[in-house]
Amino acid sequence: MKNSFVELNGRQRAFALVDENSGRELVGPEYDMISPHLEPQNIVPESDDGVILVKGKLNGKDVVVISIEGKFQGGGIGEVSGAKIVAALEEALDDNKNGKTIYPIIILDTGGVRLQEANYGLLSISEIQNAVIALKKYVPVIGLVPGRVGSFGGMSITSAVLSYLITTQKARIALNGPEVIEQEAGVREFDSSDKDLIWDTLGTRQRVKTGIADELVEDDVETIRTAISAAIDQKKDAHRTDQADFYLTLLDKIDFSKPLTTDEYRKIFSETKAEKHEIPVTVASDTPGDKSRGRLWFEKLTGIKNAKSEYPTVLAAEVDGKEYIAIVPDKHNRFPRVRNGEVGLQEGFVISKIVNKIVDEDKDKEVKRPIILIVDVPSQAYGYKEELIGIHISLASSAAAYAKARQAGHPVIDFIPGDAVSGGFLAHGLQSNRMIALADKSITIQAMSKASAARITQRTIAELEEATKHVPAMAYDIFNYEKLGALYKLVHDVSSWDANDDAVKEVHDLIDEAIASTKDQPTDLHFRYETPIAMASGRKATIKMREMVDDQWDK
Amino acid sequence: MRSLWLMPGQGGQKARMLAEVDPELKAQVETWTGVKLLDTEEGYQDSQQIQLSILLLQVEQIDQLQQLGWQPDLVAGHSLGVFGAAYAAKVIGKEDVFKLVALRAKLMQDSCPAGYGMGVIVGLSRPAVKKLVEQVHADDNPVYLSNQNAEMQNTISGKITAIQSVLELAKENGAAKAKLLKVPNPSHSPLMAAAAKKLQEFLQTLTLQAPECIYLTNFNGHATRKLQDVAYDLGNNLIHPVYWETMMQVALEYEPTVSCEFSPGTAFTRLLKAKMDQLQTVTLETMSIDDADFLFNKWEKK
Amino acid sequence: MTEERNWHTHRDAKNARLASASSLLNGKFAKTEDVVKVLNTLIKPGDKVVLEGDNQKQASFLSEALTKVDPDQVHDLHMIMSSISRPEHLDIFDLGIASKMDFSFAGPQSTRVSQMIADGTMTVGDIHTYLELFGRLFIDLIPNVVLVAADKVDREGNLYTGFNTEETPTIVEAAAFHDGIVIVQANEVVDKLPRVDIPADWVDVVIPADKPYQLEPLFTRDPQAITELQILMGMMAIKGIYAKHKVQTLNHGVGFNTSAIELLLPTYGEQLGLKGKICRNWELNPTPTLIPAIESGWVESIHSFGGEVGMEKYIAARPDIFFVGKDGTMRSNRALGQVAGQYALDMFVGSTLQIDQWGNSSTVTNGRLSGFGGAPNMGSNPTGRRHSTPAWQSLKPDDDPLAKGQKLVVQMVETFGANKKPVFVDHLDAEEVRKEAKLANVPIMIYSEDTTHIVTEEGIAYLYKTDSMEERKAAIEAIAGVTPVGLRSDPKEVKKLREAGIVALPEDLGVRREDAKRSLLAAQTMDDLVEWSHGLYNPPAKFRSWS
Amino acid sequence: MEKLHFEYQNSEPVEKFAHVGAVASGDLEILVYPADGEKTTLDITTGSDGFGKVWQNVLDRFFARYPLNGKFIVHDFGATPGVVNLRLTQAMEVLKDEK
Repeated sequence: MKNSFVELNGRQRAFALVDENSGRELVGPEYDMISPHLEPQNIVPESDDGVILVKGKLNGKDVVVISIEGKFQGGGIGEVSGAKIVAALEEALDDNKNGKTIYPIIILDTGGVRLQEANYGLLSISEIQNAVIALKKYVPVIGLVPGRVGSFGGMSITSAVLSYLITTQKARIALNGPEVIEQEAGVREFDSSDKDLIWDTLGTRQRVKTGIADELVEDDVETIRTAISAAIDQKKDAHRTDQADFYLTLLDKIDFSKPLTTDEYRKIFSETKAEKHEIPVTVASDTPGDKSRGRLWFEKLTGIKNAKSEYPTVLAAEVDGKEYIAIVPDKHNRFPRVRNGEVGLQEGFVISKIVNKIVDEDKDKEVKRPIILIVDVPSQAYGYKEELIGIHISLASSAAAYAKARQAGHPVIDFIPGDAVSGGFLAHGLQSNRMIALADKSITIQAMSKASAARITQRTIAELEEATKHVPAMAYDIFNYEKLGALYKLVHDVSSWDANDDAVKEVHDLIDEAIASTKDQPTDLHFRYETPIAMASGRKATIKMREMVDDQWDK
Repeated sequence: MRSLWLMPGQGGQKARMLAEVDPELKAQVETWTGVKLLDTEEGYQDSQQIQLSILLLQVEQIDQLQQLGWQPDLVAGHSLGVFGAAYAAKVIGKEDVFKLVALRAKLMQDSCPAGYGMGVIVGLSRPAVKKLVEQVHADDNPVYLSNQNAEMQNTISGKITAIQSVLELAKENGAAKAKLLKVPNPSHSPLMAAAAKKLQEFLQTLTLQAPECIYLTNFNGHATRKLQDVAYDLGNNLIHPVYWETMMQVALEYEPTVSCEFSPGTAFTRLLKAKMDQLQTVTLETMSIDDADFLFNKWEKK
Repeated sequence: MTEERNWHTHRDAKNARLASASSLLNGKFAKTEDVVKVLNTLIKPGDKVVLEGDNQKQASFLSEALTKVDPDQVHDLHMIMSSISRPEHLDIFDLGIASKMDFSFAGPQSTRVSQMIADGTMTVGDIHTYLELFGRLFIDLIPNVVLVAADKVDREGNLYTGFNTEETPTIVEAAAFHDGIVIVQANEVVDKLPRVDIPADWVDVVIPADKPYQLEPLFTRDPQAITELQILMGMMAIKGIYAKHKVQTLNHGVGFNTSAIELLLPTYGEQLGLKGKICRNWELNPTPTLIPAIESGWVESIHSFGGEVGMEKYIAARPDIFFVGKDGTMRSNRALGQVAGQYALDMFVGSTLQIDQWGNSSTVTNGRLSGFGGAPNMGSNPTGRRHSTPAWQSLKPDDDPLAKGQKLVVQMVETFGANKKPVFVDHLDAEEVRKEAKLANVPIMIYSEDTTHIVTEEGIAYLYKTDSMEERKAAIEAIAGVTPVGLRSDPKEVKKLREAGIVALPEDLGVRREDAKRSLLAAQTMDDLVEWSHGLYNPPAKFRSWS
Repeated sequence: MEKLHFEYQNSEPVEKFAHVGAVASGDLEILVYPADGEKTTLDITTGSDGFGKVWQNVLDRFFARYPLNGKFIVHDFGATPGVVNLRLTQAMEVLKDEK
């Protein structure tokens, strides 16, 4: 008889993966490290905040299992749970750097960002991705998506940066949940009540055939242990974020104005062979592009008038030894879901190629080129085809490229004159080591639109707005965002739509200052915990959790 | 496909909810009723504004769906919602229904003595609430058991002092929630008899047709195809409890496969889905008519 | 000398009716499109009509047609139905076609039934148990017309009812041998039947149906929905009742509590070494959750009241266990099943919506007159029975030389049901319903005197061991949680009852609550059941799991 | 959400930490520590408002049968009284096992 893994709760799952009596839980429930952000929103917390860390052995090898409890708040990542994961991964990284091999295993049963702590969730998830990417230089980082919840949202982007993804047929993997797509793009785009359609599209039986997960195993504890063990032993790596040419080739073949069934897509996928794509640099032109804050500032900062690119939504050019990258709207784009500047299928792959090329070119240089991200992303693209193909791989590709660039020593600096929302922000912005933002009321910075967030958390928009008043992490404006402590600078005398000469000069100076500030500094994302605001209030719970994991790591 | 159309009553109104309503229809309603529809927060302090605006929303949605060829097999309206339900069942014409509701709202406003209202009790069964109401009710301090919204959610109507006594008792007896509602009338109780009488008189002057589908009555929670039952419901639901829970039980016994909740709100769909998860649901509050049409077509094929 | 009495008026009347319909008939066969005309002609005002509404199978083509007959011609029918299942079963009352009803079960239509009784649209003869109703078809409710459903019919009119035979032969027999008219809707007309379930000789009219009769999978429970509380109760029941009394022959009611037990037999039961010692012979619908126990060798035989959608192939492949014809399909029979259920079993285990302070239980709640079907047959002690099985004997008082044993009748309930409503109440809603519907009897499903055990998440009350009503009440209070009834429980009294073995908590039984986990279920999903059945079980669409 | 606090005088001291359950829909988690002082204390955070009386009843009944003297922290996500009692008695079992 099978011994179901899926039936187990998060803690049981973590202990089920390690050899009998070898497991030790870190920062367990007895510490009652609840999220400080839930009770103020009238939500019942959990003593482990939905993440369980167990150090132990798997077939004799040292492992740390990070298990997300899907039953608590849909497995959403908040500040405390996120910090717990990041801390464990960074401890494992240190061990591996010091020659103590330990293999991280992540059990993903998660809806992604915990919407009640949205901006913390986004920060944490980018920090998790950063740590995973750093770890992969030493050990494979194995992911397991056992199911019921599956893997959604920002954590699906994380799933794409993992070395190898094992799953059962009880799971679904997607960036945007069906309800969110229905809310954002309408029921005709994706009918969230049509279970056949949803499982055919997002279910793992489809996903392993189309490169989104690597191995489908039976829901049985021993089978899963064996599969993970084999993946570790054989150092399996799907290189999922290194497939830009393959996906750009595949995307060239698909007509986005026509329907596409899951079967048809499987066929296209299996027949596609990667062709090399060159990404030409952005040039000046005579015709103005569609207006956006991102385009405005790209053109002003680079001096390129009416900037025009082969891939019209991605502007990228090197000026004065700095690479500027922006994602912009394109009213007539052949991908209908990115026409307002959303980050879609093509954008992430294109950016990853641009950034990887820079890293490659500077590989042997002492001083690495700074990369400046101009951030104005209203969201990721919400669409059926986006999910079918796996938009999260695209977003993961650019996030991974930025992270690798930073880790290689490139200053990666955000300049935020526009919106910074959700998966768009994870793909283009959150892997930076310094963020400069304009103190402009027009900026929205969040994980999900209010309508969708209300639907998913089963609150009214009025209730949601009430919650944002008390909890900075829930807020939608840059002023509250500043309270989290992640910003390098909030610029008060420049406004988003007014890029006058003085303003441009000021921003240039700030960027240079930010670049200089990275000199001889760690290439990780710790800056965010170390600002005065972060230490005094914004990341207090994060810092506390990091200390506790550190205390308990070696015992 | 067997469809159940649900028409909510007051409560979900909000400013600018008429923003996308056909201006011609709106103007026509204003002409018929002599009431200028403000569609503002201040406007919705007024019962006539609320009732006519909600009806307008529902009538437009009904017209649009019916023009696309969709007809209900069952209709159910909650309180004010009965008028939309009767209109959807082709019992009453468009002009008449607006005039009738304008009068109803006015009568309710006029019959609004200070110190009367409604309360809601969650977590006690209807017989349990009934016992508490009987303990408190007196001729000079009247309170009645009114709407049955769900099995464990009932309202009471009457004098505020009496309502408050019942709410206190309810809390002592383990109610999860017991609070006063922001309603200025003791609706759905015998205290509305005078208003109901005048409404009834006006109804006599209208030409009504037998319903073309099954109509679920507020006043006793029955399914009917008889004109007299519908007419009675339109004229008298003010003096009777709305037996919503019973209406929904009965509706489900007709084995609908699809429900469609008209604006405003989505609460009834949630309650219904909890009873029968196989039901396919549409909520026009969150979906366009085109979306509804798309889904109906898809479900009809199955 | 008086004129000699005509002793065959019924036969004459039947012949006259059939003659008047002759233009619509070709032999026994009528055309699908003539169904309303046939009914209009053959049914007369005031007739006693059995319309086949079973638990699962519905003569839906005929019931829909019956709503379309002319109420001026056909009215005041006295309907006799074991189950009121479809809206049109009641529409005929709204339309004035029928006026009186004798029935057993009305679960799917219970609100409208209550309303129709209250407003006089329907008068009720009686609310019967299945056996009473079947019995009275041969005593004083002899039908004039019966409307039944068959899977297949051959050219002569022989019927194949196969897997879903249920009560069709019983109904047909009551009419066929007392000059009633037997009208059959058939899914399919064939040259050769797999087997004959009902001979053509008993059948008067056959009408091919426009679509197959409605069939509901009523006894399928998705293991995914079984909770830890149900598992705990199942563990207690297995150890504290099944094993303690060495129960061999039994029936399970429909519900997640008993599904949990079925899925615990191959795991927890096995751990306790009970295989072969308990639960060998069953009267039971073919519930999919029993598949793991069957496959693990727990079950010797199962006789079934009816079929269950999706179980056809599995059953055909297990003729040692089920009652299967030479053709390979099961034959179900509700009447014989109920006889067995009432008379031949050691134990009945069921569930209910309310239990009162004395231990009476009912599923009738305010506004819903559901009736009970077979539970009162199986959940009652047949006092005439004299049986020697260990379970029966174990309930025999030791102090009386003439004492006899008793059937185990077990109610399993959580102390609070859906909506956090208490299951244990001082007075059943049924008492109120009796007044409103002016019924002769309070609609109690299982009487206190027949109830030998109650299991809740708190523990087991061994009611058969109590000496007085006071003690019985105290035993119920001890396991009734924080319901109004349970709150009266006195801790000192509980201690005494535990010492006397009248009440057992999990620790008294050696059941660890920590072990009550879903991983203890032999199957946790529908897919697991399919796997246990070696792919032979084919779950109906509404139970399809996407994961 | 509602926060409830209860105190009891109980006789059987809790000697170590125990944890059962999860904050899942219809479920709860219970953390039990040795008592801080003389009294047994319970701090309950519950997602279902208005059930204070029911909690009192469940706890009265539980402690009458199992008079554990400890410090209890409860995070409840809408569990029925039956599930609450299951988790309380499971915590009791875990504590007794370890003795």
